[in-house]
Amino acid sequence: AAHAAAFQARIDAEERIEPNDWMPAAYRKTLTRQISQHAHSEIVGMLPEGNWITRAPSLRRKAALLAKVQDECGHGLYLYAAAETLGASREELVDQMLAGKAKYSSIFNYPTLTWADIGVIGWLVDGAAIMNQIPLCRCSYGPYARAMIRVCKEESFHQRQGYEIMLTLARGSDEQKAMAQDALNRWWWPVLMMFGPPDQVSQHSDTSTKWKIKRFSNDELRQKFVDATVPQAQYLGLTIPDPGLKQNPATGHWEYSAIDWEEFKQVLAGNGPCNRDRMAARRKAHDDGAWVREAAQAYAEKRKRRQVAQAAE
Amino acid sequence: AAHAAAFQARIDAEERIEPNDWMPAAYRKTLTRQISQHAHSEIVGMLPEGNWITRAPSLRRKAALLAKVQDECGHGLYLYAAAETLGASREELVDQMLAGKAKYSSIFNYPTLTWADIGVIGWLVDGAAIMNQIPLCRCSYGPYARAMIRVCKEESFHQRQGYEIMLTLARGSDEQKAMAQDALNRWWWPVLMMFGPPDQVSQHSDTSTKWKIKRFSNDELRQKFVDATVPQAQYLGLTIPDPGLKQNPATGHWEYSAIDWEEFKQVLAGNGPCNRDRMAARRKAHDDGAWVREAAQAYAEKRKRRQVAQAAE
Amino acid sequence: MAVASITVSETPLVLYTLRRADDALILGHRLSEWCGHAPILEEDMALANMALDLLGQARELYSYAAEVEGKGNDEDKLAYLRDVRQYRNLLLLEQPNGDFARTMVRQLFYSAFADLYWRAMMKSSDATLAAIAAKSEKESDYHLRHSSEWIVRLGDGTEESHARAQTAVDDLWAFTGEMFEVDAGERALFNAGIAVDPAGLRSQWLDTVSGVVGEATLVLPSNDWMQQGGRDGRHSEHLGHLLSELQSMQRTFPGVAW
Amino acid sequence: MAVASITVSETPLVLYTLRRADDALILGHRLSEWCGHAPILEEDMALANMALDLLGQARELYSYAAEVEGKGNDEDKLAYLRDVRQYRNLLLLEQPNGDFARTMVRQLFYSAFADLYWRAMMKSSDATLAAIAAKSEKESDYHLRHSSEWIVRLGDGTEESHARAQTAVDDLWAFTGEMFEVDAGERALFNAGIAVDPAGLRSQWLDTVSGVVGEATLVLPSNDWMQQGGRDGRHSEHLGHLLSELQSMQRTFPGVAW
Repeated sequence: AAHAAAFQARIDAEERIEPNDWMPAAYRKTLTRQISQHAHSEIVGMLPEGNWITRAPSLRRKAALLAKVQDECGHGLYLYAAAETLGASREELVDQMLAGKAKYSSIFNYPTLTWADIGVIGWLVDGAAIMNQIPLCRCSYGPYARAMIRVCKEESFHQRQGYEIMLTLARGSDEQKAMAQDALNRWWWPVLMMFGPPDQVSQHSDTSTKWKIKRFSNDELRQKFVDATVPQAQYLGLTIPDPGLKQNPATGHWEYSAIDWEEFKQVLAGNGPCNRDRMAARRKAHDDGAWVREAAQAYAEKRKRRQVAQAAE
Repeated sequence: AAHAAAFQARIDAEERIEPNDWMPAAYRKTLTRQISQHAHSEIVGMLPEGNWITRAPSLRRKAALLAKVQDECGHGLYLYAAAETLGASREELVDQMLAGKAKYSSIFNYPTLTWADIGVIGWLVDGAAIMNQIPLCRCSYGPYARAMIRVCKEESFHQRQGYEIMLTLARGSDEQKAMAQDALNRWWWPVLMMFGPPDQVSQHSDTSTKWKIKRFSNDELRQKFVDATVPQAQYLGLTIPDPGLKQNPATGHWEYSAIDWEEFKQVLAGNGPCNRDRMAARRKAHDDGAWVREAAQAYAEKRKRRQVAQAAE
Repeated sequence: MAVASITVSETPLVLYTLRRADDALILGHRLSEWCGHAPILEEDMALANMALDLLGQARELYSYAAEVEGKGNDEDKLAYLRDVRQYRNLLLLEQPNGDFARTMVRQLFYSAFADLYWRAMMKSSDATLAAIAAKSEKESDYHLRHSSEWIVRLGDGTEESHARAQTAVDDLWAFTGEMFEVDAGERALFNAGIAVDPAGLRSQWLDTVSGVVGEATLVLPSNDWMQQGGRDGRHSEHLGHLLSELQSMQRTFPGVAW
Repeated sequence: MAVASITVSETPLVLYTLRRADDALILGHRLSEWCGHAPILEEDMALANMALDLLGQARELYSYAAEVEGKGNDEDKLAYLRDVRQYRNLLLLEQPNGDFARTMVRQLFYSAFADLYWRAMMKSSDATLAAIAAKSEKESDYHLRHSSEWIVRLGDGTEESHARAQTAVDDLWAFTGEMFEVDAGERALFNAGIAVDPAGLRSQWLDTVSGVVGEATLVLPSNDWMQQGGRDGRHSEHLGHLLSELQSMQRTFPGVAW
């Protein structure tokens, strides 16, 4: 109890908690879940964009997309490393995900159907991720906060790249414009859902707020995102697919229509357009790679034995 | 010896030998080898053309190509059935091929690089095959002769289709014409090699001729093919890639330059452009299909046991 | 700047016909991918047969769609010059072949529907569709028998084949609901006697499929969530790759005859 | 009728540069196919790294080829608007990824060559090629080390990994001879000090490769027959499929900026 009070006092004083510091079991558990879900999201998130690497329409875009997806893999690696500081192994966390017991961001259960989806993912999905993640750079847990600083820096580069793809399409041929608008139409609502359920029904938020893991509510972040995005869409000459969208003259906020939370629940429950494909792809990579991992381990052990034998001579 | 003399007398009298008739062991062996090689060729021959089914440039061509490749599979099936009348099982023959112990026609070790290759294969490869096979319709072994009648009928349909593809290309855009000429350039010499080594060095021919399995020499058939093909190429406006090609005013035959038999030997020895790919594709189909064949057999056995059990009730 | 994809004036009848044409082409294309790679030669023949039937249906349906549209399109333009968002096939049919069990389960689910559907469509007031239906029904009947026989063999075969068949059933089940969905445009065609309401075929379809699956000692999933989108061009990621192959020649060499 | 593929005025230097550009693009493309599907996340990173290096090389080489040609082509036209017969890459590099062992053996065979080649090319009298060489050599050195380490791990790992690595060595060996072949046009460039004769690199290449393969407890095949054709556009059937995917967007939407 004294531990707990001292811990909360450090949190309240905006001190960073480090791996070897005492922390409540629930704090450790919450963070392990959140960081590993975040890591899984980065890794599963490689798939929808990876789907266009082989078909990117110019060499410059191809290189940029490949580098971006590689960055996501890197984010996954830092985040697993951050989760490991809490005592969970990467292997165990990955196994949970492959067994369907751990979640990843539902947004990656939507398909990338055209090249414009790559633009929209950079612009909106990364944009929403940054909105969610900037406050995490001040998260009370040190390794997570530091990982997020690095992640956010790269994400904003990706976000600008995505917006630039959209700009090129929006200033391109009629077909390119239509492709951009179509992608926006398909992604808009799923992106708004990325901020999570509305505040009245959101779980975990109370303790996460107390522990300074979470600093803004879902609805606050969502509103911030909409307010930032509407002028960008206007600049592109694209129409946000929400006929009810309007600016409140008093607050300046852009008010949006009701979100279809039933769709969110379904996708979360495994019933999204690509849930099965995403899990199948990750499982296949894991299963097909088993013999490689085994070989690397066998070789490392042989080598160690040989070194021991040599040292004994 | 009396058997042998009677047998040869029947051959000489142009009688057909049937499966239950007495025949010399060497006759049986020669025919089994020839018919099964022919069957293997039909099956491996599905691959180069199959490579373009998913990319055929019109729905009509797609359907025709798929039907053609299906016909080849059918030819393989009749031919294996004909070989089975000689006492060899299809499974055993296929295993020999997959083990690399039985040959198939070397022409299928060349790749199909463009759509024009589909035209050339129909026009020239099927054309050469027909030239080889028409005399086999009068082969002394009944089941083989009857299979060849059916095969030849379908092959000449394929040959006309192939020629019609070439005609369309030859009358098409500059790019199409160039594509047709390029395909002819790449296939011409390998097609001439389909008739086998020159007569001076050809094996098997003596007994095969005596037994009326083979009725014309390799060089005779090759000449016949060249004489038939040159005017067709001229009509298409394509140039046969042999600067030495010229008509002998005395005989009327088209005389062609020396063939590079070293290439033929290499391809036959496994060193052709696609030997590895062809074998890998057939082995993969075989291995991937093992569980299906096992399931079908297991089901058939279960069903039989159940019927026996029911009958016993 | 060259024109990329054609535009299609999707009146209800054009759209209706196009959706069925896309179904036939995409499934036919998938089946044709097996050619030369099937588990036994007899299946190389059978899969090619089914693919040819479906390609034939696609050609007649595209030609009719082009005729009804009357804007100078033809079967090849409709097949080769529409992009992924313009394709209208059922999601079920674009799913990759996977192993032989998956291909056969896909075939069972679709043929059990197509057979009922085309039988009903033989009474269409549209003479062309009725004629296409008569031919297609016969073909679907064979496809249904062939795939049913295989599902029974695989389900009631070995442990491995049973597991593979059950996985295929589980994975593809969510795509079956889309066959019975309709939109307002289609509803108008029912009223005109041109088309039939697939909702009325559902219980019979379920009887057929349950019978086969049961005989195969397999079970249908209890999850009732059904995925949709294909009829409006919201596809899986698989279709784009299929089309980049299917259309590569026409896209690379635009406007020439083959 | 729209123009399909561009034509390239293949002077010796243009052709020479284009061949190396195609090598880099095609191998980079193959490596990029692994993205999201590698055996461990660290390899997702490493394979993407190598792919990015190669794409970077390809872009510089294409740009230089376009500049030397001086006919208004650019890196994207050269990459996206030439057909399979116009591509000039080594056959080795278009071979499908296969399993991880095959990908790494392909990488070893090529990088062991590329590292020597680019080092020699740093002395090219052509300043642009020399500059590209300096950067490419550093990259190839890393690719060689990375693939060598894996070949040793796989060869000297488990029974399964050993067998897979040996199969890959056996299957890809016949494609290695092409790296050392030259034609008359290239020979003229050696004499001008622009290019280097790869034949002179062969024994050193063999030393490197034999060393790695030996340490990996693998053996090099004794079959000396070597396959050729890539430099003249006579490819395997694999390249056409790769290009139909690589080029699908540029072919579908000709002439627009992305």
